[in-house]
Amino acid sequence: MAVALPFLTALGLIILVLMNIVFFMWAEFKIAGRVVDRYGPMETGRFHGWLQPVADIVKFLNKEDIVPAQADKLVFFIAPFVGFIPMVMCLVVIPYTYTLVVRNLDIGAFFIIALSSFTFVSLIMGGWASSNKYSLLGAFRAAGQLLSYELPLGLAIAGVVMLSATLNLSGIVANQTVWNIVLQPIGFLVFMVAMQAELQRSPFDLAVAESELVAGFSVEYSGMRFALFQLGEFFGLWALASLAVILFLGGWRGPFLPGVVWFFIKFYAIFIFLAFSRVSIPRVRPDQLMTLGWKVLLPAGLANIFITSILIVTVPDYKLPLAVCGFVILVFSLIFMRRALK
Amino acid sequence: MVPLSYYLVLSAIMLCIGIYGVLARRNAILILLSVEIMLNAVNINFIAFSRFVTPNTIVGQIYTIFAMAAGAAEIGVGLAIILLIYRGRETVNVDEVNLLKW
Amino acid sequence: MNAYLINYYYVAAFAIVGGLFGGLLLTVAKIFRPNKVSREKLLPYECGMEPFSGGWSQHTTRFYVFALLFLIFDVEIAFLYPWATVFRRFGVTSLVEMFLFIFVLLVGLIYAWRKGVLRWL
Amino acid sequence: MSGQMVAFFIIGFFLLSGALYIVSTRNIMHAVFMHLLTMSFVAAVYILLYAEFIAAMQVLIYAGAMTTMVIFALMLTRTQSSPEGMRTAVDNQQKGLAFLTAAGFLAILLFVVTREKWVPLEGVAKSTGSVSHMGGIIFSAYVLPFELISVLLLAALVGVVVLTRKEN
Repeated sequence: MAVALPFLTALGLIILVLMNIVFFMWAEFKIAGRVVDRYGPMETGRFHGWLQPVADIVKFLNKEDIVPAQADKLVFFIAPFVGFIPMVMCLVVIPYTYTLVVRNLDIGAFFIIALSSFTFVSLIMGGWASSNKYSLLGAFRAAGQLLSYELPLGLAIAGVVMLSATLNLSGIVANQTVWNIVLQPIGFLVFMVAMQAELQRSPFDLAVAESELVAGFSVEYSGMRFALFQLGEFFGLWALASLAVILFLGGWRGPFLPGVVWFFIKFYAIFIFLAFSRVSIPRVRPDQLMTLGWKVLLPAGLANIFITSILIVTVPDYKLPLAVCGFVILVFSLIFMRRALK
Repeated sequence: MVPLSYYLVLSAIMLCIGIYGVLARRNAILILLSVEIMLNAVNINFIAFSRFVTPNTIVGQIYTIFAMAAGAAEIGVGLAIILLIYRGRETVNVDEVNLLKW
Repeated sequence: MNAYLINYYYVAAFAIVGGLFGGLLLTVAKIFRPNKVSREKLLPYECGMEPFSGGWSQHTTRFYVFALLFLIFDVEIAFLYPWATVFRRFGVTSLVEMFLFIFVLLVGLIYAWRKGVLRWL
Repeated sequence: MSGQMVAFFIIGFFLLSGALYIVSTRNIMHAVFMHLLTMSFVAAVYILLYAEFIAAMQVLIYAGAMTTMVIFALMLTRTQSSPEGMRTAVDNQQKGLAFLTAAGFLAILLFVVTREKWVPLEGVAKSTGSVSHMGGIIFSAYVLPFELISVLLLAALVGVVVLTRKEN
């Protein structure tokens, strides 16, 4: 039993997350619909189209799976797995409450950052194996984007790690008497922007851009293989949104309600933010993408580390100055960002 | 518990695979990949010794971190040199780059 | 087994189950989906036109420079995490050490910036 | 056989077959993708050796970043990595000689490794390589190498920018 338990845990957790993902898909349709003043899906399943995601899954299931004749069959087959499996592994470290966590690894946050670096190789594998020059080009642009934004993500996490002096995610939550969003406003902003770019969601989906281009690296992918790529992205969304809650919003901390409820309230707040930003911000241009990543977010992340470390070391009661400093600099950097992205 | 000599044998085999690759390949990028294999064999050795010989000062782990950083610089410059050769001579095969050979 | 090894036993189990789960999805899809291949379907998709000049395209060196910048700052981040967990213990000294490190790398970033490799075309 | 032993043999098998594949395949892109998997299995070996931070670093730097960089470099060359160049040979003519050298070297190494009695210098392990333990050592005893690494990385970056710049 002890030998099989991890496997059962894994299966159970994957299925739970999948059920949530089905809900995400529906909620995203509905939010997007409401924001652009439409209904979203209404027909499938009578009540507000609640069966629409199920219909989508059925569609994925019985869609013909075409592998181009010239494709490298083996790499074509492996690529979605290389994107999917690391994201599943991320589920191990995420603590929902102090006790409700699969395993509490010492390197928690770094574990997720390290595993997410598999994603861009999986994109390149998919794009190259398709033997289609457009998918290769799309894969390159997507990989360039992902690796540009992984750095700000890591720097934002480093700011939080400095406050809590541990990489362990439960430890980070336990140290947050004040939510880190107050102490690390710059870090939070950097994290949220970099997270959307990492997940290739709409202001940053220019490498996929399904409405303009032919879907970037996944041109040749169809049916369930394509769905597996998507699933990897959704599991990544799960991991990174949970990470945002744990690092910046105090994890399961909150009055009255049990911890796990608080966790998911915050989690869905992040999700709704992502869904709103997806439909309300226009897609960035490639040059803006690189400018934002390398010339705004990376220096901002480094500046955040400078300020945080100097204040922690020199000022004994650093919390108030840190919050004030961070907020002031945030306002200035927002003004600068507007200028840089012109 | 796996004894130290097992790890050493593993890394020895890996190192020799790398040596074979370096000697038998003519594509410069594949040679670099073989060098990477050798480098990682060395790193496994460092960490195995750090675990079994000096477990409390973890010197081997620290050395591995520095070796990784140096490896990053190495492969970056190595690939840039290969790109430069390719731009001048339209090849990345080391046996065709024989300007300094007589 | 101690807690450390159990941790990574779980990680391995998640990797295996993730792989099997993906395989299961593909197998289930294989049962349901139609399979009518034709020559046109198996061609690379280039918006309905006949594909030309193979599935290969060359790229600018810009991608490579970005990858190298990423690698270098990745190393920096890997040093940043151990530093972030201990810098209080060493006080100002460790601040100077790390700032020097970051500063040297920032010089590189600024150099690349001035040379125009961070510009997108 | 204990669980660790089983894990070691499984990891070792995949690691060595991955390495063999890299040095023997004719398809460069396959070699690079296999590099990703091999480096991940090296990280698994590190985990067995209680060096979890190094393992994560291995995945981040070797598996993720380096593989991407090698692929980006490969895409700039149009030789054996492109479909039309796939037919030219990737090995030279001295394969037999290379094999002999590697085998001889392996024999020497195995002789040394199996003959030697390895004695622990510090007694039984008390600590594993936790992140803060490691940080404490790097930022007290190894500050100079740490700063030199930054200079090395700077040199690499400047070198690459100079080398890949277009002359115009």
